[in-house]
Amino acid sequence: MTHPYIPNAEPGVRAEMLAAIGAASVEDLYAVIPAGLRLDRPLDLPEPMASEHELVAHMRGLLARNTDTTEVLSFLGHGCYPHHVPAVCDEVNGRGEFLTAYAGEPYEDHGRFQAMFEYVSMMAELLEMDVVNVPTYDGYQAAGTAIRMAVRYTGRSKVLLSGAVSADKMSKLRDFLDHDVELVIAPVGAGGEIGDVEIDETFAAIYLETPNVYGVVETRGRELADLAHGVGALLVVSADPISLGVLAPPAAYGADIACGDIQSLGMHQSYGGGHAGYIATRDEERLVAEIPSRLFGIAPTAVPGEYGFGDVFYDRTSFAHREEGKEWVGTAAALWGITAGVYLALMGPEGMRELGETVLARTRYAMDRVADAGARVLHPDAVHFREFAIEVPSSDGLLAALRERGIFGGVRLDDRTLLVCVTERHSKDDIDRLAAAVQEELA
Amino acid sequence: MTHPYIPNAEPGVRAEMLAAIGAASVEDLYAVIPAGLRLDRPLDLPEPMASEHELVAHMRGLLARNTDTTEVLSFLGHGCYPHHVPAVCDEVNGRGEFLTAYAGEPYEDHGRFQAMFEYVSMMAELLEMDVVNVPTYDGYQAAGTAIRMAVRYTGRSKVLLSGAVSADKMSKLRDFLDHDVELVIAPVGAGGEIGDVEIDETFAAIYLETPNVYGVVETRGRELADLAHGVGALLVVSADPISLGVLAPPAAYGADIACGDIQSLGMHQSYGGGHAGYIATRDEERLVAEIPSRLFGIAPTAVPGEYGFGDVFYDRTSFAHREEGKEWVGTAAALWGITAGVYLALMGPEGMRELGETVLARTRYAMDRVADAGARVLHPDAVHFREFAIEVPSSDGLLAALRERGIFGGVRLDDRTLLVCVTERHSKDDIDRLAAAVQEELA
Amino acid sequence: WDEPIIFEQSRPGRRGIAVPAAGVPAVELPASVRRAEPPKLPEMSQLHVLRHYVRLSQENLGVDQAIAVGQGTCTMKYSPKVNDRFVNDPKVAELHPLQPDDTVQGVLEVYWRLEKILAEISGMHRVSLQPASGSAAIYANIAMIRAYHASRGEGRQRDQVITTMFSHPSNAACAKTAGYEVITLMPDENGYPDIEALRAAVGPRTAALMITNPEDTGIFNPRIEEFVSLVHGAGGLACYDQANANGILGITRAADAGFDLCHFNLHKTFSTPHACGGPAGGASGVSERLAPFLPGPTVEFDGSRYHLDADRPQSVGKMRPFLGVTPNVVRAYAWVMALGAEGLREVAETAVLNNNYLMHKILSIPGASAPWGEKRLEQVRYSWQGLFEETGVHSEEIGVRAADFGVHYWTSHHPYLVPEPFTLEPTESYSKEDLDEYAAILAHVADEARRDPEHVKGAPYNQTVHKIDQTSLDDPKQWSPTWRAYTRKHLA
Amino acid sequence: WDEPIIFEQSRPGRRGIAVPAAGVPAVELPASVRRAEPPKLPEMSQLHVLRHYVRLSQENLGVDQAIAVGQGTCTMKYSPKVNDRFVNDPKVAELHPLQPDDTVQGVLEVYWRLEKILAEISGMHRVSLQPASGSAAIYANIAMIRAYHASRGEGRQRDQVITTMFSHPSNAACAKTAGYEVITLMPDENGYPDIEALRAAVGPRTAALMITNPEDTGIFNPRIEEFVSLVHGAGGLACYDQANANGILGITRAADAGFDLCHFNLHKTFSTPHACGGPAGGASGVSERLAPFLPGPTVEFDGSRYHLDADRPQSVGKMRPFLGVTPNVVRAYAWVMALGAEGLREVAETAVLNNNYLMHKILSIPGASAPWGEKRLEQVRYSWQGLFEETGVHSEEIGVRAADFGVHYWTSHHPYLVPEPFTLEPTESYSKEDLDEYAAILAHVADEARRDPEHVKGAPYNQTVHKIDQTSLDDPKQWSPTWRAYTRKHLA
Repeated sequence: MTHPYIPNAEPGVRAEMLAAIGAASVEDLYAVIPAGLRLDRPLDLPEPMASEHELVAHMRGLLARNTDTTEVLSFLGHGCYPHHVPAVCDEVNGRGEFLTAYAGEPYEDHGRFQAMFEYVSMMAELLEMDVVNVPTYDGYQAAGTAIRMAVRYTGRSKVLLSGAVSADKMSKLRDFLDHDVELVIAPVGAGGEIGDVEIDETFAAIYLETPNVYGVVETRGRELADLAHGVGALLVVSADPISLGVLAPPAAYGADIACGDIQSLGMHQSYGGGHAGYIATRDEERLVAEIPSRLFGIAPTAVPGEYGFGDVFYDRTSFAHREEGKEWVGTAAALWGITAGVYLALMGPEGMRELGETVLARTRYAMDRVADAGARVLHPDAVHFREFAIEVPSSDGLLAALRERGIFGGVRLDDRTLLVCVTERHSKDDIDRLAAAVQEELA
Repeated sequence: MTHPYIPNAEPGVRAEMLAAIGAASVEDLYAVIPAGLRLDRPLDLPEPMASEHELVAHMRGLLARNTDTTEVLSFLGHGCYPHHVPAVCDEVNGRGEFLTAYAGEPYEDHGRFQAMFEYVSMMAELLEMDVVNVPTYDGYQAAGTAIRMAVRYTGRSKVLLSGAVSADKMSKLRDFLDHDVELVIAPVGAGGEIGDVEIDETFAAIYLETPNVYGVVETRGRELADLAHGVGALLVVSADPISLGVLAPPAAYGADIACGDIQSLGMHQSYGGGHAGYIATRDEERLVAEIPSRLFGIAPTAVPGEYGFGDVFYDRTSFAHREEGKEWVGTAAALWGITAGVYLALMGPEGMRELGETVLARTRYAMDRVADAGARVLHPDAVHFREFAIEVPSSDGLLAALRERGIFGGVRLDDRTLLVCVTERHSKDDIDRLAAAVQEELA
Repeated sequence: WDEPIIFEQSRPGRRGIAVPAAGVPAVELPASVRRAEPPKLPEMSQLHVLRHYVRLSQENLGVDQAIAVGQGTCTMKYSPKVNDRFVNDPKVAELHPLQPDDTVQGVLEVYWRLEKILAEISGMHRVSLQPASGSAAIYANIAMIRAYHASRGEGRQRDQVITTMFSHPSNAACAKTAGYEVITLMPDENGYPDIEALRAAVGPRTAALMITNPEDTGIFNPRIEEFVSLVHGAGGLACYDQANANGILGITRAADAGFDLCHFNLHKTFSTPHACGGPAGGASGVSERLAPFLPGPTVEFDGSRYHLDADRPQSVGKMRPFLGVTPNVVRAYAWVMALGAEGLREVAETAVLNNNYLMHKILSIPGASAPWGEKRLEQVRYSWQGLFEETGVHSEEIGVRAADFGVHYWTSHHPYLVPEPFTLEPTESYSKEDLDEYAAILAHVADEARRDPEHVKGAPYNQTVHKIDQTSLDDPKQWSPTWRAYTRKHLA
Repeated sequence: WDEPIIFEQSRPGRRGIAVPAAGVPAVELPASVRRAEPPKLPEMSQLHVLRHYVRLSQENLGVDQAIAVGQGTCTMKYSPKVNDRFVNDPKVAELHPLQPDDTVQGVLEVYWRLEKILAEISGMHRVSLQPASGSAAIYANIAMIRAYHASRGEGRQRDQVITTMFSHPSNAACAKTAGYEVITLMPDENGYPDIEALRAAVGPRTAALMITNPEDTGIFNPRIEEFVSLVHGAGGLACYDQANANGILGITRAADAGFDLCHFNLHKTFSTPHACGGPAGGASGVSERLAPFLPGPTVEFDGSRYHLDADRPQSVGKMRPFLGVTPNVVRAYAWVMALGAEGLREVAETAVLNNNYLMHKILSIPGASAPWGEKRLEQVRYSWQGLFEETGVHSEEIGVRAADFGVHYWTSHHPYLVPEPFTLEPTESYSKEDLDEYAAILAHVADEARRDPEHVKGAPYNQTVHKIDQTSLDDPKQWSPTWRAYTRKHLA
């Protein structure tokens, strides 16, 4: 049988084509590969599923061994968040025209250019910055690149990093930066915010996250911006855009570069498959020049009033100049950018504000209820958005006990510390259920 | 908040529009409805779900109380069949352009006309008949209408019906026909096929099903066609199109009208939501004149070589002539027609043949295994396609026992008879599992 | 796209999908039932089948892309995408209709709840969700009417059904199919169904009045209660075609005007997608005295558990296989739950406001009119008679030319009582800006008709195909309702 | 569609979706962190947001609609729809990446199995599926190379990476980002990377050779083993860019030529959809000696249970959040399982046959050439130099004009070593008829260029927009990478 994915595997057409090119067999076409390099046996792979039904049955059998977060009550966050994904987001990113397109020109792929331009434009409004990149891989990469941008911009090689960053992200930043950037880690203050810091003219930037790894909203952004600017350094702030309906955007307190992950804006958790990173700056040529990603801009066409699109300042990129470009650019996470655009257009300013208020309020409610239940809530006086840390006698013990009750209680930070995540998907009842379970387990 | 589904509920725009039409309020527009008919209270409906997330949570909660057939091993059929639904079928019928369109003209809705034309054309090849309708609701309606067509065509009002028809379908046929058509029920023969029948010149038609309600393939089609034609009556045959890769189409043994349900061709079970009916005839004007449904035909356009589409013989319909048309036509199940077309195009002649062979073989295998397990298989010598009946000490008892083992064992026909359905989705292992369970339960 | 007919893309040996091999001994078929020749289906790879249909879909206009206010009487509203999610879930899609009741409690509860909701909206005692569509619900209602009269021994005597010209043709056609003689009331000079004609028609032979209100013109009949009384007075039943109830949700109810039966279309008022013409969904509502005749089974709730009740001796029986068009029942339920009582009223009010606003814009186009004045609820049947007299361009031609600008309208059912008709119904889904754009397009085309009528008559210019020559479609020697017929007649 | 920018469709007060109200006491934010002004996001109803994006999608060309053989180096193949089903299932979509291992046994098994499969296909010892894309996998490979040399105390000494001009730019760019000096080998007169240049470049400073084979020209370097030996001889590592392995699946393997590292792109060879440019998926394969440096965690199997192993002291650490781009890992696995060893080989052979067939057709067009002869595997970098010399029409202009006929091609990466380049890669997904049609379109445009070059230069004529004036895009005073910048600079 001719495989449904390979139309020209049909023997008749294969013979016709070979005849047309004057080859006796496909083997002839491989003559260029030396015999010594030729694999002389079939690949040793599992037996294929001969029919679509059998493939479906096989995959269903495998995946049935997962318990997903709609089947339990999950308070897991720590970089991947269970916000509600509007059905329209799934509808748009499921359309084959977007899902299976790639890198066409602004003519036959006008739709992609416009959708992406609109995504960066909506992010720009949320961030109050004029320049936003076509998404990079994720918030980790965005942070790494934002810091490198500051390093290149200032010509300095020391960076002060907030210590309130997840261990995994720190691992990525070390790998990405360590070989030529000196990372100085700022301690976490008692209140959960970044502690006191000192920098001098050798520093390229201060890097801050808000809400930080403990869910604490940093309140000293303006002070840090002034501190950085005072020594000619930049303030780089990583912020989850979903918080910006209620929280001030980094630009409002003086940040020079904003960055972060957009998974919250309409992407499913997908076992870590929904990430994409944004980088934003003001419209200053020297700063824009340091962005490695593509930038899509609006441009006039031969017809007055018509909007065309194209690459802004393409010369920055490795596509244009290989190793002479800024870092590198390649396929990253464009479809998640389009999706985040759909999300922001659905939400509008009011939706973003209400969502922020709901998350703030429920986070605080959860902190109070869990504290009442006997867990020690860390940084209780700080403003929290979506996450908070608690101290318990045994992280593993409590998590295991909660799991017995159908609850993923949080992410283990260490033997005694857990991180609990609350979004608009967690109803008051859900939170009460967690608190009641914690109370019984800790009693 | 302005409801997301109602853009002009926004108070500002509402006021603007009222001003434009010179109305003080929407109430003014209802002035035509007498006060006595006005509802003077809000409707007493459940509290709505204020947000999409809450709606999703509510619906998920409700639907979680269903156990679906991917969670158990189901041998249920009896008019709704668990064939594999190719992903491409879902993809096509999920596209908004088809899903949310309705009844446009052959210009801006060219795609729908062509897709529907192709569906009827593929059915025509499968059925070896030149005329196939745009789908009616389901196989019940198709049978009722096919019989009425014969009645109108012959001007007679007696019909001989095979007794091997499901009780539900018989109920529909009685309701639809009884008031002016005399239904004579032919007994089921010992072998499971239609028994000996006699008709005369007062009969409009013989109505036969194959495979019939017991899964038995009727082998005397030619004989019945000759019998009917001998007295100037028609042979009407209901056949599941999915069987026609291996079974002879009704036209091949002389049927004048074919009809049936197309749920097998790419529709999910959907708790009975995947049905659509087909009616096919030869291209004889007098017969075509009796079809109530729309017929889509190909037609030339102003540009040579271009294919346009349009309604064939529209004058037949109730759209054209109200009660003077043939029965009625309205919205039925068009999208399932398009989907069945996708299914047939994916399968091709070879796929249909292989599928038929697999179903035939596995049905026979299941009959043998279940017989070995101690159940009495009815009509063991007949050719079966997809279903067979078994006799057991207690239908309810065996079904309940199988359910404990995660098996929906079959459809209860009466206290001691069950109907078992086997498709290409049932692997040999699945069948062995059923047989082993039956054996243990009957032991 | 210049997409060929699918058969033209076939190449022997290709396949779109693979099928499981039997894996058990094959069965030899007797020659009498064995297919002799393989069917001439297309042979294509999977991508090519997909591509073909994706391209065709792009040559089609749905609510998801278009300003679909032109399909009057059809209530082309937004079908929320989230509701599709529910029905694509295996918890709906993979349910067999004959599963034990206790394995389908969720879906039974949805049926039960939607029945209660529709009963409250209509004021009716019970509602069956079995009918497959609006017309099927009309037929179910006729069947119940027939069964009711038969149960009272008046089955033979009452052999007439009265309907009105601006009620959907299926009222007349279903009644006829069910064996009734049909009497059709014409509109009076004000556009209302003629009450004197009703008085003349009604009598001991009257089985029922089947009437739409507001009618397809968008005109609400203020004397509807009187119509119902007249029929009741003669021993007939009154049946309300509420296929389109979009303008009166929460405003007025079938029961309050005295109706014995009514029906809704889930795919109109209740937002389930129109799907190129189905699968649809109907709901038949009945008063207490008609309840015994409802199609079976019904969904009952004993306070803790839902179950199917098929033991209903007076029932008309099955209208279709199984319980109903479940996916659309689920969608309709979810739609109501997203709106609630207040939301439904907002739907109705906005639909009526949108319609009156659009009417205001349309009537400002020279050559357009709305016979019988401007009191309309959710839709209007307009006329281009003025424009036609001036330019010789027919309404159908205006519509085809409008398609060049990405919109569409429907004229009306036959016969064209309103000359050169077009019927618009903007529903609640469209924005003021959409309505402005739509009206501007019609104004532009009307203007074109005046300046260059031949140009309009030559349309379309901007569609997949050009002007279609319809003559062959009614000629038995030429018509080609399938490719098989076409190749035989035209390519042989 | 003439679809406005989304901001132009906004009207204050409208909403696309509703959000749950808090239902618990509100939190007052201190002024220092409270947003002062609401963001100027669009305000639209749900249907209008959907409609906007549906229309934009229809202005885009995906594999699902087009003959996408023109995006050479990108392996634009069919992404089976059934695989999307798996990843849209809550059993994948609703998994949190930090769930306990025993609640994600299914997905861990998929990772584990795909690792084994890719290890067999490449001959490598282990494979990491963490990298987010091909370039990210290149970067991961560089990071491992760096860690390897550092572990041997040669980190500072080995500060050069050698690559070739026809390897993807990310090899050079990632190496540079990782702190390496980059040496690029140019092709020799036969189109092969110059082995003499390699001899000259290699030495004690050599950290690695990063090389594609066949290169982006489709030319397989037959002396690849010698290249690897030369680098090994100098103590360097050899790293194989197999972003596009489509022509050699089951034919030849990275390990067999002696490579220490390699990478695959799941979205090229392994069929995951390109998604307008990601999410993508990368896989880094390494030999045993590099295995300790793999990004963590890895998926391990103890015979009964899968678990994550993060305790890997020499690991380069995290390349991205969590384990990998899971949906694409699932899709790639399902794709391989639908094909098996024999199927994969059929993929490779058909891709190569299709390419050679297409080359045969393209080279028959006057003005088209394929520098360095006709020995190609899965793709060819062609040149319109002949046509340009004759007509003055550039390759880019030919491509834009071809778009008017519904196809697209990509020229090549900069710099244009092949003059007036275009790069075609037909993969295994297209039919002979597709290839014939594609070649016919290019032949038609080439002919047009000859007959009426200005017409070709004026293209497009049949697209959403007309010829774009690119000048503003490189001018800081005018460029408008967002609507915010545009309104400030051009609409103020």
